[in-house]
Amino acid sequence: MHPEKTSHTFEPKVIAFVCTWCTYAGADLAGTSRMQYPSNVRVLKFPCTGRIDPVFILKAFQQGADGVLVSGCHPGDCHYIAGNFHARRRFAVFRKLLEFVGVDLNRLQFSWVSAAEGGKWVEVVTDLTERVRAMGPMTEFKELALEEQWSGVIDTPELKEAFSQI
Amino acid sequence: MSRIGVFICHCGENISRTVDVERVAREVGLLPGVSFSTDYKYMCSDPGQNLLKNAIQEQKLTHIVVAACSPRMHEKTFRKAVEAAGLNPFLCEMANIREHCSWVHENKEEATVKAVEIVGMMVERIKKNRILPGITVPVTKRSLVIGGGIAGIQAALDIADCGHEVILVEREPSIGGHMAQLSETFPTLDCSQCIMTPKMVDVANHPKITLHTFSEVELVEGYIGNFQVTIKKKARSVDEDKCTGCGVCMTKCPQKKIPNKFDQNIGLRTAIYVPFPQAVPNTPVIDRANCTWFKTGKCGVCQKVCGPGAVDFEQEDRLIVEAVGAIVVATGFDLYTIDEKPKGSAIKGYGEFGHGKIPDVIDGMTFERLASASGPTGGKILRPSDGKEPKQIVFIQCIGSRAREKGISYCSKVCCMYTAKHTMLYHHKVHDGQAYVFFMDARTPGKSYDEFWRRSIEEEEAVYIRGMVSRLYQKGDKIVVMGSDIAVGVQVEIEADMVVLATAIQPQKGADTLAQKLGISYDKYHFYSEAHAKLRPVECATAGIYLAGACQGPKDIPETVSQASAAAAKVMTLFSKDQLEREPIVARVREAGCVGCFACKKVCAYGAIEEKEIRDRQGNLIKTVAYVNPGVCAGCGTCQATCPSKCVELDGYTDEQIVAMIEAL
Amino acid sequence: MTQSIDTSSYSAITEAIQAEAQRVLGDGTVTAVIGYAAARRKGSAQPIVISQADDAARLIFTPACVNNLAVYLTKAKKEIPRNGRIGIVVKGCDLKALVGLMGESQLKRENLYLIGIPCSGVLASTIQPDTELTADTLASKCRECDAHQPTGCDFVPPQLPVAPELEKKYQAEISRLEALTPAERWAYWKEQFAKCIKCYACRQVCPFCFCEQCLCDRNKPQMVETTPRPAGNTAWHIVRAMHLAGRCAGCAECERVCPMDIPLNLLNRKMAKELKELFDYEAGFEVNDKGPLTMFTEKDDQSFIK
Amino acid sequence: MQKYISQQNFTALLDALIKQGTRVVAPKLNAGTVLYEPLAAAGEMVADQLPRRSGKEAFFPLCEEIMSYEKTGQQVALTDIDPARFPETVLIGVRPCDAAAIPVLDAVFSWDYKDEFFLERRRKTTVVGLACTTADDACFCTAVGISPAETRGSDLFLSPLVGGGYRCESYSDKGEALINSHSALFAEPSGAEALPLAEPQTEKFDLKKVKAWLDEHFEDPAWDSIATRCVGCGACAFVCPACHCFDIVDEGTEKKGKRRKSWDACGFWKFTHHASGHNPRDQQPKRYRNRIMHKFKYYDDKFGQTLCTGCGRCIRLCPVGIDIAAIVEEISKKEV
Repeated sequence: MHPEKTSHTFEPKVIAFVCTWCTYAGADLAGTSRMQYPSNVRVLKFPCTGRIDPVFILKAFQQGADGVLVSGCHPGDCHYIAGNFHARRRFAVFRKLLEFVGVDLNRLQFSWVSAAEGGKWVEVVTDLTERVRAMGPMTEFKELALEEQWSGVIDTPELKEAFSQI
Repeated sequence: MSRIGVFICHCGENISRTVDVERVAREVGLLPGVSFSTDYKYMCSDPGQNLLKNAIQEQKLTHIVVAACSPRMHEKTFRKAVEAAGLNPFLCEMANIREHCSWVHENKEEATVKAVEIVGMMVERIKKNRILPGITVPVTKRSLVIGGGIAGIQAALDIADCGHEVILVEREPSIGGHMAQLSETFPTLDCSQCIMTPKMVDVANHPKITLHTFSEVELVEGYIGNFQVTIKKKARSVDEDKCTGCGVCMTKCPQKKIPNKFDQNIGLRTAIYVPFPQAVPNTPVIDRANCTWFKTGKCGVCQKVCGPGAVDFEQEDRLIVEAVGAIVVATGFDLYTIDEKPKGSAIKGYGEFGHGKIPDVIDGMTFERLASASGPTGGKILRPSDGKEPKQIVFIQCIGSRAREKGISYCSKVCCMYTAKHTMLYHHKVHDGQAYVFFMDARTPGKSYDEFWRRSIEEEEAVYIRGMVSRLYQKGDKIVVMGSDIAVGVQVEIEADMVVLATAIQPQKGADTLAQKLGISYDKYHFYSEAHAKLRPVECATAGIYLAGACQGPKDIPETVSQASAAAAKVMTLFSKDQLEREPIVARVREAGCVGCFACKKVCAYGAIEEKEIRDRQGNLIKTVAYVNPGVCAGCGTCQATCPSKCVELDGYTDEQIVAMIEAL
Repeated sequence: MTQSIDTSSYSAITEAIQAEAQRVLGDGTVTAVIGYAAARRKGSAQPIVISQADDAARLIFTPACVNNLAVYLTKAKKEIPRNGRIGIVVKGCDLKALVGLMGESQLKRENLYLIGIPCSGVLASTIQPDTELTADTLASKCRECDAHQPTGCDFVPPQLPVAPELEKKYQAEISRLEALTPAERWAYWKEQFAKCIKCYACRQVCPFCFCEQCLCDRNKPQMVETTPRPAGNTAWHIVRAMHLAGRCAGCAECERVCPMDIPLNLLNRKMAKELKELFDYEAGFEVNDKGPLTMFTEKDDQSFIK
Repeated sequence: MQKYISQQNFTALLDALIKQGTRVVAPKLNAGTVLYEPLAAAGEMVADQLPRRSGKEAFFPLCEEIMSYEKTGQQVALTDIDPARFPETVLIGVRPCDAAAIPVLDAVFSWDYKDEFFLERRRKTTVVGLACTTADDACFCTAVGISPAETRGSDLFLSPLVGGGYRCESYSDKGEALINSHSALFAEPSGAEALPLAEPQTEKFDLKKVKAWLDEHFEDPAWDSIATRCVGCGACAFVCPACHCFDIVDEGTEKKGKRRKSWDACGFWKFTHHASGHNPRDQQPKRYRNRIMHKFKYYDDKFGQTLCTGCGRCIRLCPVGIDIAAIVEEISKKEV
């Protein structure tokens, strides 16, 4: 018997950028082992975390992601020698930038998940999904996306009405 | 306009149990660009693949998405099928709705919605997929081996025996390396030279091997299959072609008291010399720093006595260029110098053990020369100070090795075994002598190794004391060694006649400089880094360059020989085809936009990025841009994420493809 | 009472620059000198490229000489002739950009003749150039300048810069923002970015925005929306700050030229601060083979990674 | 019609307009910068500073949506923006240099294609000009034939008076209608003296002579010396009251998105970049030449007007100190 599925009012969108050699394989292992985790995550496969451009994270938030996960090989395990080391520096800096412009870093998770860590994949994905669910929708970028620049101001009643019509 | 075909696999019931595959097929069929969608029980089966192939033909499909298991499982299967139906294999992608969906979710509605989205993402992605033609790189079937020790010799012989030309470069006047210096070898006590010299002669006589001794690699250009190597042949002052190796010059040379490096400086040689009698080639070299002719302009005895007229004082360094397809690096090791702090090194010396100050404190390699039948003492163990036979001898292990506070944290791996061997050799030669060994642990993994070590204690009467030496000083003609025996918990003091230090193994001096020439990476000790510690232990990250022996890390002879043969096998694999074929997932530079900041080059771990000059028709330089060598690129894409203007793109993972997926969400 | 900044040495510096420019143009050391010249409005200055020794007399240095002229040596400015060695008048802050450009294969030291300025500071804004230099009108970057006296130049006038100790506005503002909640910071930047009109003045004056084609000008794929709306503006400024991380040496030209007064250099300085804390890296002091984001160490911080 | 309105009643007028649902756009402090923006209350108006951007955006916004699209299956749904829904607006406190640019824009947005986005806003907006009492040395309206009391482009014009309040003069039906709609707040003109007008320092240009030179000197070494230092940003065009180039882009995904119109600038490298990769204006001086040519020749050729009202914004805000007044003055001194 499966436990009763809890129903939620808010189902967050979680996007995971993962490397193909470790984390993608780890997620495959979670599947092969029939582990269960929330269905909110959508996985994008990259050859290496070194390929993951910070702009993708930004783009994901802009496209409505409520949480973003970036995951790759443990240090020293990179299939491409050092891609994850470069990624580690890049994201150490990028997350500080996002934090400074006001993104709550609880929505952005980084992890090392190896091909053997199906369980860790489940844990990371579940934690992030539940944390983001508790935080509620990521409204910041979505609001921006809805705003039109119109004579410099965006919140006049007329415009609000115009938006609702559009 | 793309005509995308989507195929949803049931995987028996593995997918269809939790994903409503028919609904997925129906819903993705409505996506813009999708002109055909269907579901099938087993897509990977022959009927499934035929369904795919027929649909491509009948529906004139241009792009294929197979929603099934993980691409790690069947991507190759479906790409092959697509190729068989006449499409470029890279116009097929898999959507993983099994491992990432049906197997990890129980709720059918949720799993189905997720499956639709996963397929939707791949549909958007594949619209941006491009035809990727396969990449071929021509291969020059000649190989360079750097280093003429046992590793280089073994690799060279294996490759040459397979029929490929080998250029073997050795820095010293003779090949042989450290193995030629050894007396006998563990665990069988074979005479090192007896097993080594035949191989050296094989090298010299092999029709496929070109030997350059007293030579160094000056410059390496090119890439896998296509290297150009510039080799500097240092001036030997003796014409190799004319010299017959008769040795008259050496007997007549008036400079006879030059310490011989081969004998760890305890034996002497002449200014015109071969390092040891069995040297290959048997052509002497003039040590210009010590030669009277070169110092004063007078003498010239060797030239006068040389019948063939081979002595040539005017000879100069020469550069030769060789084209090779693969490089085996086998530069070996050096011993940790304990009496001085190496320049520019963070590694601290071991002043407290008196090496360099107390003449009868020697290192293990010196002991090898003393024990060697062809050594300076003719195989007798005699003290360097007074030539007396030591009756009490102390061996101290882990000098340098495993000493984090001194800067080396690794284990040198061979010292436990060679010290055990030394105690045996000592006991064989000095029957009334007593050997003591201070050690931390005895590390003896290896076939017949532990038995060998035990024999040194049980049959050859070596006394092993577990503990480190705290102080060591000269007292009269004795050396007082003070240490602790932690097994018993007492202080030990031994008045020894001789002390032998098992000094750590380090990479050859200049290993870093050579690595920079080759474009390979090295660790903080300057040991060369293999591409993968477990799965690619003999390959460098830089394609076409392979590692053999102790240049990669401390190794004993059997391991070194194994790795050398493995490296040779890798070279032969590369040489087995005329063209190297590569998956076309490589980076490409959009030269029009490249501004030449070379951030890509800085992050490329493979040295795949080169600088390329763009010139106009008159030959004026317009700009210098990055160029990705497709033969070398491994396809990680770190360059693209680093390029600020995204002018380098990784085929198969372009920004367009990835953004299309993000936007599909 | 606002503290005035002593700029009495600037006229002597002007004379020294003129003499040196005349010399190096006259003897053929350089083919051109990039410097500042007076313009029509009272007290104003503008960049100028001169190639005749006689024109050296046009060069000046005043508190209105705000521009970082390094931008003219980048590949983005194809209009400046590139034959032979070029002389350039540089303040210490501008020099840092040149150092960075050398590290990024954009410039070679031997092709430059650096005329350094012992600079006590310049105006925050030249909307009204004829303004006395005081602690109030001084550019914020000058308040926390660590390069009043440029080093490694080919010529520097002998005058010594004065550098009064002033409150560090950028540091204070960064600390203030850091102390806010993410939502408050978002609100702050949202208001600021909403003002952006995508005139790209910040990009065009930046010595490090030398890309032939900016990522944000590309449309396949469109990484950043180009219209001046809150969404595209925010994305643009995040991307800009990220691309300059580890490269920007804080000349603050982006902020000075912003017609909408967006405190852009705050973002760059925040990044510089993080790079200093994370990797002990400071841009602009020496020509580095690799910047902090094109290298790594195995021991880099990963406390943020699960 | 000439009237007087006290400062107090002026505030009351704005509040009344806002209350009745009219969009009142006036100089207002926005995150530290004065811009023409819709007011939420009369007190927000900042009358004594020239706004950083011009008043043109009341009719020609920085960016606006003109259409949206959505694909479902094989269907594509297109939705147009209906200009009829643009709100009634009073643009108030407009400087003469900004107001004078409005008729200039009228010409270009209605000569061939009738741009309903511009024209509908124009129809629904009453422009209330405000005489200028201060000028800096970047101001040069008088040099291009406009005065600090220029009423061209204004439906109603305010002149600040010594001792407070404004003299109001209407120049159109819209201006009159505004007075009539709140007539109780206006009084008959008093004898109070107007505050002295600003006095820009630049001498009047001989625009005919300038054009004559431009007619003959498309190729001229002067362009290099003028604009080699131009860095190619759009600041000058974006703060200009008369520049009116725009770009149209589709933003969004393949499935769903919007078509938007936003300001463009001839200083940008991309402005004339062809799809082929060729760029006829391949160097910055050529792009800057276009700016001068358009303002003082092409626009004159087509519409008989000068595309510059001398507000001086581009001079103040140019990152590299390019001074259009100095350039035109220099050209006017050249031999034709």
